[in-house]
Amino acid sequence: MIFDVLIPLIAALPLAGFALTAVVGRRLDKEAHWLPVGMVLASWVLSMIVAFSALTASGPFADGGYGVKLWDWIPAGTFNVQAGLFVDNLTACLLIVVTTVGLLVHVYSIGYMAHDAGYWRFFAYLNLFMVSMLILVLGDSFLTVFVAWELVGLSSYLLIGFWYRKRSAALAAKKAFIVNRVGDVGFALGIMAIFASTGTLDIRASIEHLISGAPLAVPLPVIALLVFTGAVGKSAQFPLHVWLPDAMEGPTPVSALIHAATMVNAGVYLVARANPIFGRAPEVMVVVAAIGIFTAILAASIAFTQTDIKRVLAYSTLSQLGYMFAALGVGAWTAAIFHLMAHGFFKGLLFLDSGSVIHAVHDEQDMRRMGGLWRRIPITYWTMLIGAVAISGIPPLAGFFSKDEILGEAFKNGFLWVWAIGFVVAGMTAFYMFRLMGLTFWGESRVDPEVEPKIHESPPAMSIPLVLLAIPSVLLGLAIGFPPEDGLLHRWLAPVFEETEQAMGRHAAAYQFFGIDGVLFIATVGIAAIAIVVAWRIFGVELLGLRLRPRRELATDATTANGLTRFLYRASLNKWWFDDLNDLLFIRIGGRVAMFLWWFDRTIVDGAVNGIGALTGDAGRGLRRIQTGRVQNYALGIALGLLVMAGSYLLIVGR
Amino acid sequence: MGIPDTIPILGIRWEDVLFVILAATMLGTGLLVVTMRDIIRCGLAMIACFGALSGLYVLAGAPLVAAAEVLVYIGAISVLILFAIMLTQTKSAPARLVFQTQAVPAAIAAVVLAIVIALTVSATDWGAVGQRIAAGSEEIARTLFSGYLLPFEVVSVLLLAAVVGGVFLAKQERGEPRL
Amino acid sequence: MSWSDVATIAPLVVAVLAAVAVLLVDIVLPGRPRPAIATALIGLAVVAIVVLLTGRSDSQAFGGSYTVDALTTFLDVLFVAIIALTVLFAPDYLEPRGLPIAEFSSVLIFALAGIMLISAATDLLLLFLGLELMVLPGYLLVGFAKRDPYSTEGAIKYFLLGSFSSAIFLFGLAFVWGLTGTTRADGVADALGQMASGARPVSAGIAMGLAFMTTGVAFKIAAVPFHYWTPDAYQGSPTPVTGYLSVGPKVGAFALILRLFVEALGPLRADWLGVIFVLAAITMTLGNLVALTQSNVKRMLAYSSIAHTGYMLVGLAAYAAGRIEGLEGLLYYGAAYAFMNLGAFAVVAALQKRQGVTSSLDTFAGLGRREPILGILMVLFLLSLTGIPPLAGFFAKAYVILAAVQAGGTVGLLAVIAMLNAAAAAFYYLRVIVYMYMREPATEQPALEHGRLLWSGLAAASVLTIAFGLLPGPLLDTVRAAARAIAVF
Amino acid sequence: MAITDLPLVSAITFVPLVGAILIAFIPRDSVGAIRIAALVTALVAWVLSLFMLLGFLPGRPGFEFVEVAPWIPTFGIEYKVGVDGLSAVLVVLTTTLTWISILASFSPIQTRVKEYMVSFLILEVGMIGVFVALDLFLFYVFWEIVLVPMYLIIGIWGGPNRIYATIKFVLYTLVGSLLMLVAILATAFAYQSGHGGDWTGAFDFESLRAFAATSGFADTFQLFAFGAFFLAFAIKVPMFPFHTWLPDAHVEAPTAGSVLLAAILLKLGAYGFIRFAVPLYPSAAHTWAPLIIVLSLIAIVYGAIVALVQPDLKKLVAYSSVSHMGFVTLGIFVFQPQALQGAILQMVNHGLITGALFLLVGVIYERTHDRTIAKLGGLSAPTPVYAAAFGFFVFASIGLPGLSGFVGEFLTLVGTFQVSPWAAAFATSVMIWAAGYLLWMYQRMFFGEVTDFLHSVGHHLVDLRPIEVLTLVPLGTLVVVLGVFPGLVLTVVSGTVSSVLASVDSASAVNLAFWQ
Amino acid sequence: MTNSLDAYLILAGLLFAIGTFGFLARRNAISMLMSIELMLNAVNLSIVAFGAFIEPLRSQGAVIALIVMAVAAAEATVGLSIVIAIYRNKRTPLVDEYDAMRQ
Repeated sequence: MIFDVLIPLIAALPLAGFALTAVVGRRLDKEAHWLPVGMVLASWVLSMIVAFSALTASGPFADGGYGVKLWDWIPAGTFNVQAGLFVDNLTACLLIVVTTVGLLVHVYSIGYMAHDAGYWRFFAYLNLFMVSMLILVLGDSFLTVFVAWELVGLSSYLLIGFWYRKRSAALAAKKAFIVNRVGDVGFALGIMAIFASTGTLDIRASIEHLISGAPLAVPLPVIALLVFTGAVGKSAQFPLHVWLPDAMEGPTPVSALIHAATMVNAGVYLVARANPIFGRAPEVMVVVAAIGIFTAILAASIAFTQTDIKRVLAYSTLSQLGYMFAALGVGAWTAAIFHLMAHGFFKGLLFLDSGSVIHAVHDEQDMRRMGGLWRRIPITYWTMLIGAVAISGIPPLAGFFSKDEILGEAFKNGFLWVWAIGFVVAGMTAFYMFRLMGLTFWGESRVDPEVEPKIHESPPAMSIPLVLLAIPSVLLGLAIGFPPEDGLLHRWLAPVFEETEQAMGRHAAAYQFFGIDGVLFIATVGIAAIAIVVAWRIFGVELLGLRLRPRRELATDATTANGLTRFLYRASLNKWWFDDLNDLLFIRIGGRVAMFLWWFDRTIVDGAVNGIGALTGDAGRGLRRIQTGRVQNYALGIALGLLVMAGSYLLIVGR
Repeated sequence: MGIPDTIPILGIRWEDVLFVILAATMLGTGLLVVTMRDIIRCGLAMIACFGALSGLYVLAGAPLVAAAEVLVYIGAISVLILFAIMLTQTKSAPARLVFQTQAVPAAIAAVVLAIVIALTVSATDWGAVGQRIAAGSEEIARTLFSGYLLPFEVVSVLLLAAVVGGVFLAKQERGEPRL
Repeated sequence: MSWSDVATIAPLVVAVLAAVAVLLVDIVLPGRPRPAIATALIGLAVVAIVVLLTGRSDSQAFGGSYTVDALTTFLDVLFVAIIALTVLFAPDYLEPRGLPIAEFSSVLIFALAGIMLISAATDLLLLFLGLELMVLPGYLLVGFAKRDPYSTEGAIKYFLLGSFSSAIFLFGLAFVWGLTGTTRADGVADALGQMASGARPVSAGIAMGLAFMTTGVAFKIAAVPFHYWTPDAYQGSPTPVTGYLSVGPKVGAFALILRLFVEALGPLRADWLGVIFVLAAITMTLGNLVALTQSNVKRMLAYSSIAHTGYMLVGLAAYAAGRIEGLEGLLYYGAAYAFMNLGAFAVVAALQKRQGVTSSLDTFAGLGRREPILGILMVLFLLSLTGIPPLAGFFAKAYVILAAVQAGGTVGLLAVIAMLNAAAAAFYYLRVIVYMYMREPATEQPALEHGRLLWSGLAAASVLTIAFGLLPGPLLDTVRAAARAIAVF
Repeated sequence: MAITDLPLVSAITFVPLVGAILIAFIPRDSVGAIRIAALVTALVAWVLSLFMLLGFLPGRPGFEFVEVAPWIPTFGIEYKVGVDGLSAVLVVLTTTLTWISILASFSPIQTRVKEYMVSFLILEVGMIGVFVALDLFLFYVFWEIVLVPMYLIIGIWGGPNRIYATIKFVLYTLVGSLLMLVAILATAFAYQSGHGGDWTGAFDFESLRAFAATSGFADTFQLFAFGAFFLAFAIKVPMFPFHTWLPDAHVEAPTAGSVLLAAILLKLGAYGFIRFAVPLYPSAAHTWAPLIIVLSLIAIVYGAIVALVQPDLKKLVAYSSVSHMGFVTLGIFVFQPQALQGAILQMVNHGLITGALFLLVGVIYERTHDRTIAKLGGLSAPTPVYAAAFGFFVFASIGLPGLSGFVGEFLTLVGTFQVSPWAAAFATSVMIWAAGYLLWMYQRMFFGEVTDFLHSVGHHLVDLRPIEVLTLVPLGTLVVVLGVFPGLVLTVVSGTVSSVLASVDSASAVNLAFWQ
Repeated sequence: MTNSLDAYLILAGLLFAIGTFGFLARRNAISMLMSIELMLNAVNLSIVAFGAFIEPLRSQGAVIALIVMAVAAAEATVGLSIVIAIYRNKRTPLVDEYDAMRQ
């Protein structure tokens, strides 16, 4: 069977790329990109073949997917985990996003990283990430997924900390890894719970067992909650969202690939993958929805005031991921995956654009030192504008279809509160995106005068991927999401989610444009449009030839106002003080606890040991004093001993 | 044998009187030995003590032992000790304290020891206690050379070893200060 | 007295003759060490041969007051070996100090006669005489370096306290004799057996006699609280004498215990068990605790020897509680201890070949580098003393512990106490190794030339120390036979 | 003649002794010859052990390559050695790390090379002996033999405070092991009493196990005997709160000493639990298990948290050992097949990973003569290969899947989860702590700008030398191989696992109800 | 009455105690030696007394007493030689000044 080779090759090729580059990359120097990029390209081709076969349900995929078993990984008696890969339609969708964005980011990096000393290292890491991410979506057992889960964490760590000399980068890398680990603990426990309940870790087999109604060692909601914890960590949802903005310390292609388009979606993928479990744990679904939508509004509120271009995008990513979880929580499985794919493309695009901007202004990331760039870097500008429109949810771009579907299903599935918050967030999204556009591309230039003359458009290696990414950002929605709720994607994913949706008893009515769906449509688009206009008013966005003098004072008013406005402004600026809270909890208090335990170890535990030793020595020193050196003292001792001895014997004998 | 067994008026047996006198002498001189300041007088008191002791041996019906006591202790050991006293007598020595600082505890210990022994002795049934019987020299000799031949020979080896070592230790090496 | 009597005591006679012969050789060839040493060693060899010949069959002499059995033979061979090793170790120490080897050897062999007498005596009076014959040469040997104030100080302390304890012992002996009516061990045992079985009353006098005798014996084996003489006498003695003193009179005194307590006083086992238990516990504990604080190796080993007394007493206690393994363990311990301890002191003595070298720990600094072979040997002996397998000290310790465990109950507690002690003891033994290998000396000194006798003695001691641990079989069989000879159940 | 007729186990055990004796006769100035001889000896033992592993039939619960010879027949003590899966794996681990350690000592050890190499080879004898001894007395002999060379290695070639550390190590270990001796003797005696006073087989592990299986040992007796064994093994492992000798010993020990201390010596205790304590005293093992599990959990988290604030690299790794070994004891005493297999795998992994970490610490110490983390920084730039190697083993230690550390820990946790989810949850939290202290250390060492201190080291600060790479590559390879194919170990030890668990009757699993 | 075994034994005990006191309390080495002689004589007295009053011990008593005397003589010889040797070194017979070795 050809797929027995193809599927493993998808992951194996980047692995080979990583291994070879790691060994010989240093010698290849500036040519180091050929091997990794080639491998990813090959991998992309294979992925496309596999995805096409799967989505068309041709060949071996006819029966809902096809799996390959590689070897007995952990043969520990009843605990027998096989290393195996499995492709179904969900995996295929993810494969498309991962390999496509991955390939384009690889290409983009050729230009972006061209002058970096660690050129070969960067490509080695990127390939490592590709391997990990591909295994994550391909893995056929929870443990395999967990392996990849950790490996993407490792790649993320390596890439965030790529510029290790920067202390902030090193700290951010560590923070990302550790915060992720918090979630991983939950995921790991979830896997243990699954094994304890089902005796297997094969995803399909264990899920089948879990939903069969057989008695379980661990209640289903608990398992779902534990698995969700893992997703929360990896997808940076509240309260484990703190690592993602810091992760922007990594090179921008990394932010695009890992922290926007692929890895952070792993949580969404995991929940979607485990949809039968979640579907039977409605209480957990509410938690998922709540955390998702809360993260969405929280992140959006922070994005309002950030001045670092990448951070705005990072918070935007958080917010959009929140949308996805909200979708999962309300049972809009397909919509979540839809948004995942769309977001993967347009957020990848936005990040690469921001990288292009940063490149152009010589590694400046502060938007207060940009402005008026649109004429200088037109490709970047236009592609980024496409991305911004897409994310704002303006039809007919990709973001509109997915977002509209999420909000629509939330409303129709009875999660009015989710819809309401999501609705507000939609407006906020459009606002902060156009704030970004305004500050970056329009108005007068605030660029450092020294840099000003050197601003230039990026090389083709960078600009071509931008263009290529802009295409799906525009067309994806129309291609697979239209007509609403009955697009291609819905048909693809129906085998994956159908059963759960039936179990949840939600038979969505047909899409009624001239009904509730139409109203929601208008509302969503409307608030986005209003937000864009407001941003335009404040930040001088020039849109479709309309130009307005920026009224930045409206923004500055907020910073100087009193009362609630001021509080909100400060909260947004300080990211709702989460970093300070963590600092207090983990660095100051946690550090004190650790120091205390160390003190305890030295003084009490070891002190007891040394104390016994010292006590022994003291006893010896005390006892040696009876050796006075004088015979008569000795004799008296003997005489007293004799008397005691006599007394003892008299007592013993007289007994 | 004209002397009666008892003192006429008091009705106390002569032997008892003698015993008491000898015992008192022995204990008294013994105490002097351990308490007197002048060590030479201590030595002399010890000779007196041993004399009284040999008297007691006679009373106990062991004249041979009594004779040996006089010969060995008074004749040999005491003289040896007196010689040693002379040899080691420094001019400054007598002014010093006789007793250790622990004389009082020592006294208490000794008294307790004496009491314990006395109580034990009186609490013990010594079995077939008969009247005093004097053992004849001939009998002693027979015992010595039959049952106690080996001990007798060992004693000679012991004395030989003591003499060999004692001579080595006490003899003056060349270049050593005279005593 | 018959010829068979003479034949039975032949080893004793030969030993005395050997002692006299050494003196005579010295008179004929004055001031020449070699002939004296040769005579002594040949004499000891003859003694050993005669012991083995006599020991081929059990016999008694002098009306049962002198017994040759497996125990006698085992102890005699052991003692001859101890004395022979001491003679081998002595010249390197004595000659530079101008001390005569002839008198030394002669007096030593007189002591051997005393110990051999103890090992064979089944008569209280003979036991006392053997004891005196063993310790009197000991007093002299401690003071043998008569111009050394430490040596004479040690001697007078040892002598005064020793005589004191002898008097105490004798007083107890008199009481027991008076109450049992005989000095023969079997007779005493019979009489006490009747008392133990209730046929005759156990009187206060017996208690007093036991108390006085236990005190006397406890003094000789250096059990706490009668150990005071040990550190001072050991430290003051010329080092080869210390080595001898730490094993000869100690194991000799244990032989006395075997003949006196195990044989004669055996029926009162239950009575002296408690006392031995307490003595064992406090002896090993005090010995080890104080040894921890010593900075003088000889003094440290003195305290260590006190501790080893405690371990041996554990075996005795186990025996008293009804396990013959206790006795076997005690004997095994004695043999193992003898060679490892002699070896350790021999190394100290070898270092002191250069006059003025003290036995403080600093002397050992850098020894491992300066004299590698001596260093390795010292490590071997110290590890054996610590009880690290597979060396003699380990198996010996395991043996007495096994006995205590078998005895169970309260005596089993002794096993735990002993092991905790052994752990503490490791500190001071290992500290010597610290000095030898992990500290550098203040002043670098050249290596010394050591005599061939010393090397051969060390070789013998180390081989036995290893052999008794690695291949305990032969010695094991011997001590089992020896224990069976006297154990009564 | 079949392969099993050869005295292969004895050969593996005593080849290093022969080598040590031969080295003793090489003149002390021929340092090169001494080093080569030691390395060759260790390699011979290694090859023999690999041969044994290949010839070993996996999955069978019994002992293979058994050799018996009477030793002290009076007490039924025999020279009896043999291997089962567990022993075989650990013997190979020992021989592997020994030659690596010897190779790693070539450059750092310049004084008293002869004594050093002899000590190392004798240490190897003791370690292998412990793993192959099937007679309790013989086991104890080897157990104690291990102490002496390690005492010398730390004491002679160690750091400034080496004497304190080495004496603490020896005394602490002795306290436990001497009480274990009492328990061994008592066990043998109990067997002898149970067999009409016949000592035959009283020290033989197999006959004792059979006797224990028939409930030969009284419950009360088991409690005390197990207690003594527990103390000895807990100190060796070391379990909280008996662990404080470990940081001191590690800090002072020379690099190779640390390697063997962490990689093998700590395993002796865990091996003792699996081989002796649990099968011989099954009822006591059940009684003691809750306490041991709690101590293990404390060790896991406590060790990790204390490691967070260690200023000294070696201390940090030492405390991480406490934490990691906590998994081993946890895995043993939940009496679950996965957990026990995980514990054994964890033993191997910890040996490889921590051994490698100590080698790596030794590399920087050799160059800078300092291990204070605060003084290091930015090492990635001047020494990239070193940084990569260090990073690799740091992530292995964190338990990154794909590397060996993960599988052992995860299996342990899975087994634990089935007994007590709360215990498993508590232990799993170490995933966070471990990442915390290791990554923080890694960040401080390798990221940021090169510190002034390192600048002052100047040209001594070179990247890994070929010989150092040579010591690390086998370990790294094994870490990857065992991460991807842990079955290599798991199948070999499965026989041991089933026989051990059969003896404790895991069906009546530990009663942890009081805290569930 | 007084002339009984008990009386002799108590007398011996008292002499023994006196000797013990002397040994414990006196500073001069020779005084201590004399005290020991007193103790040995006390033992001898008890031995003779046993021999005198207990029939089976009749002849043994004297023999043992004689042998003990000889032992005492040997001890005295050794003791005095040691005293002389140490006097050469320390120039004092007072034992409480012999405390170079302690603890």
